[in-house]
Amino acid sequence: MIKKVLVANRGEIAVRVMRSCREMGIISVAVYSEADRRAMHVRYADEAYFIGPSPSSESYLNTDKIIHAAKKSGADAIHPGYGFLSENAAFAGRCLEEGIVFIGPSPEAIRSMGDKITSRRLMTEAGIPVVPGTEKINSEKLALEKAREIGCPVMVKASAGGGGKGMRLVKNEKDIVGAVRSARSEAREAFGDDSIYIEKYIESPHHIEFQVLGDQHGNIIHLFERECSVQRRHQKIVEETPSPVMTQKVREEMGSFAVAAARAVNYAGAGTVEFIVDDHLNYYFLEMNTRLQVEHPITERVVGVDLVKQQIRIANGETLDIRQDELLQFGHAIECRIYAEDPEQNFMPSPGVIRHITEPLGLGVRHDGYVYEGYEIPLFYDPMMSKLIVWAGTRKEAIARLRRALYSYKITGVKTNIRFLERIMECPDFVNGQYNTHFVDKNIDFLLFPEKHDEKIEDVAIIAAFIDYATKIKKREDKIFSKNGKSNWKDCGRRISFMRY
Amino acid sequence: MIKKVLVANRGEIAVRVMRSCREMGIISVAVYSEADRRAMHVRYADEAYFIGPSPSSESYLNTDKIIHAAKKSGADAIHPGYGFLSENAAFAGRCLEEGIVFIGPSPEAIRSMGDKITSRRLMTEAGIPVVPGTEKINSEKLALEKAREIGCPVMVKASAGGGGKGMRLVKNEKDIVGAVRSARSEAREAFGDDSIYIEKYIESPHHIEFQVLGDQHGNIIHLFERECSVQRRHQKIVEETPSPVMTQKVREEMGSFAVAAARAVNYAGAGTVEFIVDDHLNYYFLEMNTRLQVEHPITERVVGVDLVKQQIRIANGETLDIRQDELLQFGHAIECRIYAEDPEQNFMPSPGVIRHITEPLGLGVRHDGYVYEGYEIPLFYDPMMSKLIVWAGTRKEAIARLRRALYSYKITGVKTNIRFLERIMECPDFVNGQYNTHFVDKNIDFLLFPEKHDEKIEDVAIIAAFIDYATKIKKREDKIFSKNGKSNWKDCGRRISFMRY
Amino acid sequence: MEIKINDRIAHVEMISREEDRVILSIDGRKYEADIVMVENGVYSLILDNKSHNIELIELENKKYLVNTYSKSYNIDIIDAETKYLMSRRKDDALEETVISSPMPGKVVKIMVNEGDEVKAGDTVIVVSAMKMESEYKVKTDRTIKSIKVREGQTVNSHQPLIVIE
Amino acid sequence: MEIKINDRIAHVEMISREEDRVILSIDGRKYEADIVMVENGVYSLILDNKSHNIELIELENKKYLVNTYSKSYNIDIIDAETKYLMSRRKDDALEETVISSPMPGKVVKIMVNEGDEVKAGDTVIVVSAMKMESEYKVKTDRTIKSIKVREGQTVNSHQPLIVIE
Repeated sequence: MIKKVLVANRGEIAVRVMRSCREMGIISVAVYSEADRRAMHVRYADEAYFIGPSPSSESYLNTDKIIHAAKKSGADAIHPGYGFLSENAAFAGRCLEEGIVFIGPSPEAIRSMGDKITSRRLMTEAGIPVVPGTEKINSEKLALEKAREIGCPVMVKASAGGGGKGMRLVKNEKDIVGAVRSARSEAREAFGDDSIYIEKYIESPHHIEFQVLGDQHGNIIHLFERECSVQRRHQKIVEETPSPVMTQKVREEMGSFAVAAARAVNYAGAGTVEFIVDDHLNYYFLEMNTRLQVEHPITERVVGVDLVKQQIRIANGETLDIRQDELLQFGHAIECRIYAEDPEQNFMPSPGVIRHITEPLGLGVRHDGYVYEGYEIPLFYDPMMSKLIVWAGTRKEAIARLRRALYSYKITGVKTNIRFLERIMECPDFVNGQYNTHFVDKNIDFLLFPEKHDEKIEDVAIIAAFIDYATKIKKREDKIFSKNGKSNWKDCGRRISFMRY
Repeated sequence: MIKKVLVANRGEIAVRVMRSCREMGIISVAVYSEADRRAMHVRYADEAYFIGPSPSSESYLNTDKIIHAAKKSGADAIHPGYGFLSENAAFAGRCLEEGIVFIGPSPEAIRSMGDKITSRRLMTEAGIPVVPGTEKINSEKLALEKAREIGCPVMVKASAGGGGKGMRLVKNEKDIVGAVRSARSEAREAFGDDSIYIEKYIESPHHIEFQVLGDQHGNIIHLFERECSVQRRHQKIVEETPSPVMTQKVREEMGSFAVAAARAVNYAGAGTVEFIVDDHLNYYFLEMNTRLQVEHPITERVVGVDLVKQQIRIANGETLDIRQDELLQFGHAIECRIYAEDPEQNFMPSPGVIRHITEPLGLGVRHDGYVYEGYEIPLFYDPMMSKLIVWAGTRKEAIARLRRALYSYKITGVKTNIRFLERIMECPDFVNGQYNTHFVDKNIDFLLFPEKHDEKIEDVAIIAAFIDYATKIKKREDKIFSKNGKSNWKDCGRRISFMRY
Repeated sequence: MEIKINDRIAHVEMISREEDRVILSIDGRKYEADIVMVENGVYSLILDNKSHNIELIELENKKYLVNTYSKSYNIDIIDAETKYLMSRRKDDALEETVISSPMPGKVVKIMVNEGDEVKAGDTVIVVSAMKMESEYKVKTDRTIKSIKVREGQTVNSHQPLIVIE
Repeated sequence: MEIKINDRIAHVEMISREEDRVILSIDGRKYEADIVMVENGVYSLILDNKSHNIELIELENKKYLVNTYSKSYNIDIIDAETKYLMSRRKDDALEETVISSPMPGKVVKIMVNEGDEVKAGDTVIVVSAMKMESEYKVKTDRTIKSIKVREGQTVNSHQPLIVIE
């Protein structure tokens, strides 16, 4: 039985994991870098171990230091959170060797799913649909043949590629040869390797993922989908469940495939099977994340399951205590991620000291954060400060609730994307559930330039600043007064107070 | 359609009502007394109207001032919250006369249920079990007869009574005449009226209540029970749903009676039917609260319904959009009330300025509060600061979660009952679900004196105080130093920082 | 130096301090701690790799209310200055006593007049706050020296209400 | 007195102030407001019975960042002293320019040397913060006067990185 868990992470996820540990009576151990002495996970944990300088490579990514802290603290298990070492097969293997439970799947499962080509092959073998595409191609003739087979539009991609180099979108068959030729030439130039491959181009892609849980005894279930298509620069910012485009039939199909995907790698733990889905609900396996996702709370809320506790129970060797047919989606949940960033400056991160926070509270609101007043967000890590998760009986009510929560959520000292998120909740495409991964780009003008010039509100701002200034001036004057023993401010105050009735 | 709601209340409930208004796109109007200019409900509302001096009688209970504010603001409805004017039939009637929607039941329903004798008669007529008892009795012979009929133990109570005067518990029939005699004499002395009545004494009473909703078209449903037996001085402090003693059969019976009770007064709105229940699940109607209860959130959480929105919809004349057979209790919810009070000083209220708050967050936690850092809790009103509501799949997990939430809930500046609540969650009688309204008295030693003397923790406290003191002394010295231009503190700091690796 | 915590007097010595790292001894036990103020009045203390959060409220100079997770403590710093003042004050002790309320409230009733002689257990004043009335009694036979407030008056916590001798 | 809000200059006069009740005029419009500081830097303002919450961050003396519900404003108080200073400063303006980063970060690359002549649009320095790199460019043809930082160095927000002329 796991009695003490070292959380090899920081920020909101470290705190979130420790909360579940506390509920289970498990002692939590934090590790922290130089920059994180004051971080909330260090304060929240039962124990805390310093592991090195601020850059992640010298602390949170340093396997030796983390294993050393685990040994020193007597932790019998390590929870990796998300990011950092969470999908590092070597680290998972190292834990095994050291006799420490890694709260996650086996190194083999991580390795198989971590490699695009292996996972694609495994999925194809398991009968799970993947994005139609080819292996490496070196002939224009073969390319044309394959493109016909797949059907346009297709993407021509450089095998060695990256950063959009050697990539061509082909909408008509007749353009395929020219595209292959120029892609190869560009790839040769850029990477010294002109092999390319062809993949079906999904025009209006949705990013929809399924949560799965598998135990060590071969039981695997899925906990339905999450719609994660609201992204900027491939970074999810709003997620919801159920997906507004999903049907019950497709949900069941995709759920079965998600379970099959996990089964193909003997998956034990919590994982997420990501699909790319087009407007006609054709879906293709994209990848599997072999860890907890940032957006796991919306599933927790709608399904009523604590995923971290499930992870720990599974790591303990326990049998899953939930059956697939017991699960249901109850109501609707939306999460949005609060970043320290400036949407008006191309989402540039805005680190700094948190001056003041007003957290949204009340019915249907969950808030998973880690910053506090006086805390300085370090430069070294992700600028996400918190996640706001709301639940309501219906999607419409959930959107209204999220707007209400965002309205009363204030963080000063750093710039945030809170207003940007509010605009998403007001955006007709989102409200109508008609969006895909192009949502942010398509609606960027709506999302970024909401305000009409409102002189009345400007005047309100002016009044506040003016009064603050005037009060300071007055205080300075009073100080001089009172030194001369001539202040009659108090008497005056009393008189006025009296006059109010 | 209601477009603007004046909330005739303060504190957490005012803010809670306004939150639902905001989600519905309804403008909220706050009213405030002299003491409440800085209160959260004034800050949260869209509009705010000053209504008078701090004592409730001159502000929140002053019908004229509230009606005047409603007229001036153009509010088309008034939500009374709980307490204050919420069960004042005359106020509800006045709203009607003024053409303002009162968000609550009719004046007649309030009046009928507000009067013990009327409501008892109405319930008896409707076939709802009430605590067996008598009308006024003036003869010892009749008293003996009736006591035999009801069966001991019984309570002899003075008709004009109050404060325990003229009250006698009779365990054996043979003591009845003596008890009646002395009760009458005491009643004559105290109230100048020696009439008494006899009621069955419920030995181990549970306080269990049912939430009901009725619309203006005769549809009435119940939303299951709340167990409210954890009380001190007849003040509920912890509530949970489902009740740990309830069975499905009794739940259905009591639910039907609750609906019948509401139907007996043509109830429209949200209301609560309170029952007294003995250890054998015999239950008796106690009273009906014709308003929202403090503890309504646990029902909201388990049933998934926003009760304030339902109140507003009903007041709008809409038909209930929930059918009885659609409702289910999903998981388990517990609420506890956070008071500014000192449990070790007989729960004496502890008003003052809030210095620092750390709110509990995360999975399954709802926090409905209204105080903030720098806020001074006024002397004039209830010392309840907030309500902490947790949900989990099971009762056991909910208790663990509440302990976790209370653990990280910190309020300084005033004394609070947080540690006391934690002890309740650790108390075997509560954990086993074996408690009734005697719980606090029975377990007071356990609840109040938890700590062993722990010198190690004392030393930790000493270190913190000592370092704070030493830092201040050092700063004072540095100031003197730096005035002489001799400080080399910074260089020293740098050197040490460097040496840490 | 001495630090009073509730009824215990602890002897405390700073052995070394380098930034957040302090070494000190309390009643002969040596502690090596890492302590930082993380929020206004809130310290994070790591001691033997255990993480503690401690909240400090300075009631007055050198007097603290200290909240650890499980308990509140009243702590007095007894440095040389305090000791000196304490020794001087000894003579004045017990000469007169002040009745005050631990919390702000409103004076409901004053049961005595100046010059009255009261018996042990007699209630001298009733103060209400937040829906609750508290009666303040004398513990021994005393004489009412002066009454500092009037009925209906709002009073602060620890404000002198009645002086007895 | 004048108050600059973004690009607008507003004329503000206090007409009266009694405790929290103020009457003032802004560009000739008269406002009667009830304003109190409820939290450190947070004001509650009731104006024509509308409730506003305004957060103020004093960036430097007489310069505020003001957050209303919907928008952030930069506000400068232009009192007599400021005016005087502004008039004196005018002559010095535009003589040299400092490139700085609006947020703290790490210098990734410096693309120029002191004395270099750079063209409009040229990148002179790259700074990274929180997983993102930002390139800083010159807007017109300029000469690099001095380089204040080195590659790999951690820099604060608004710290001068490169001075151009």
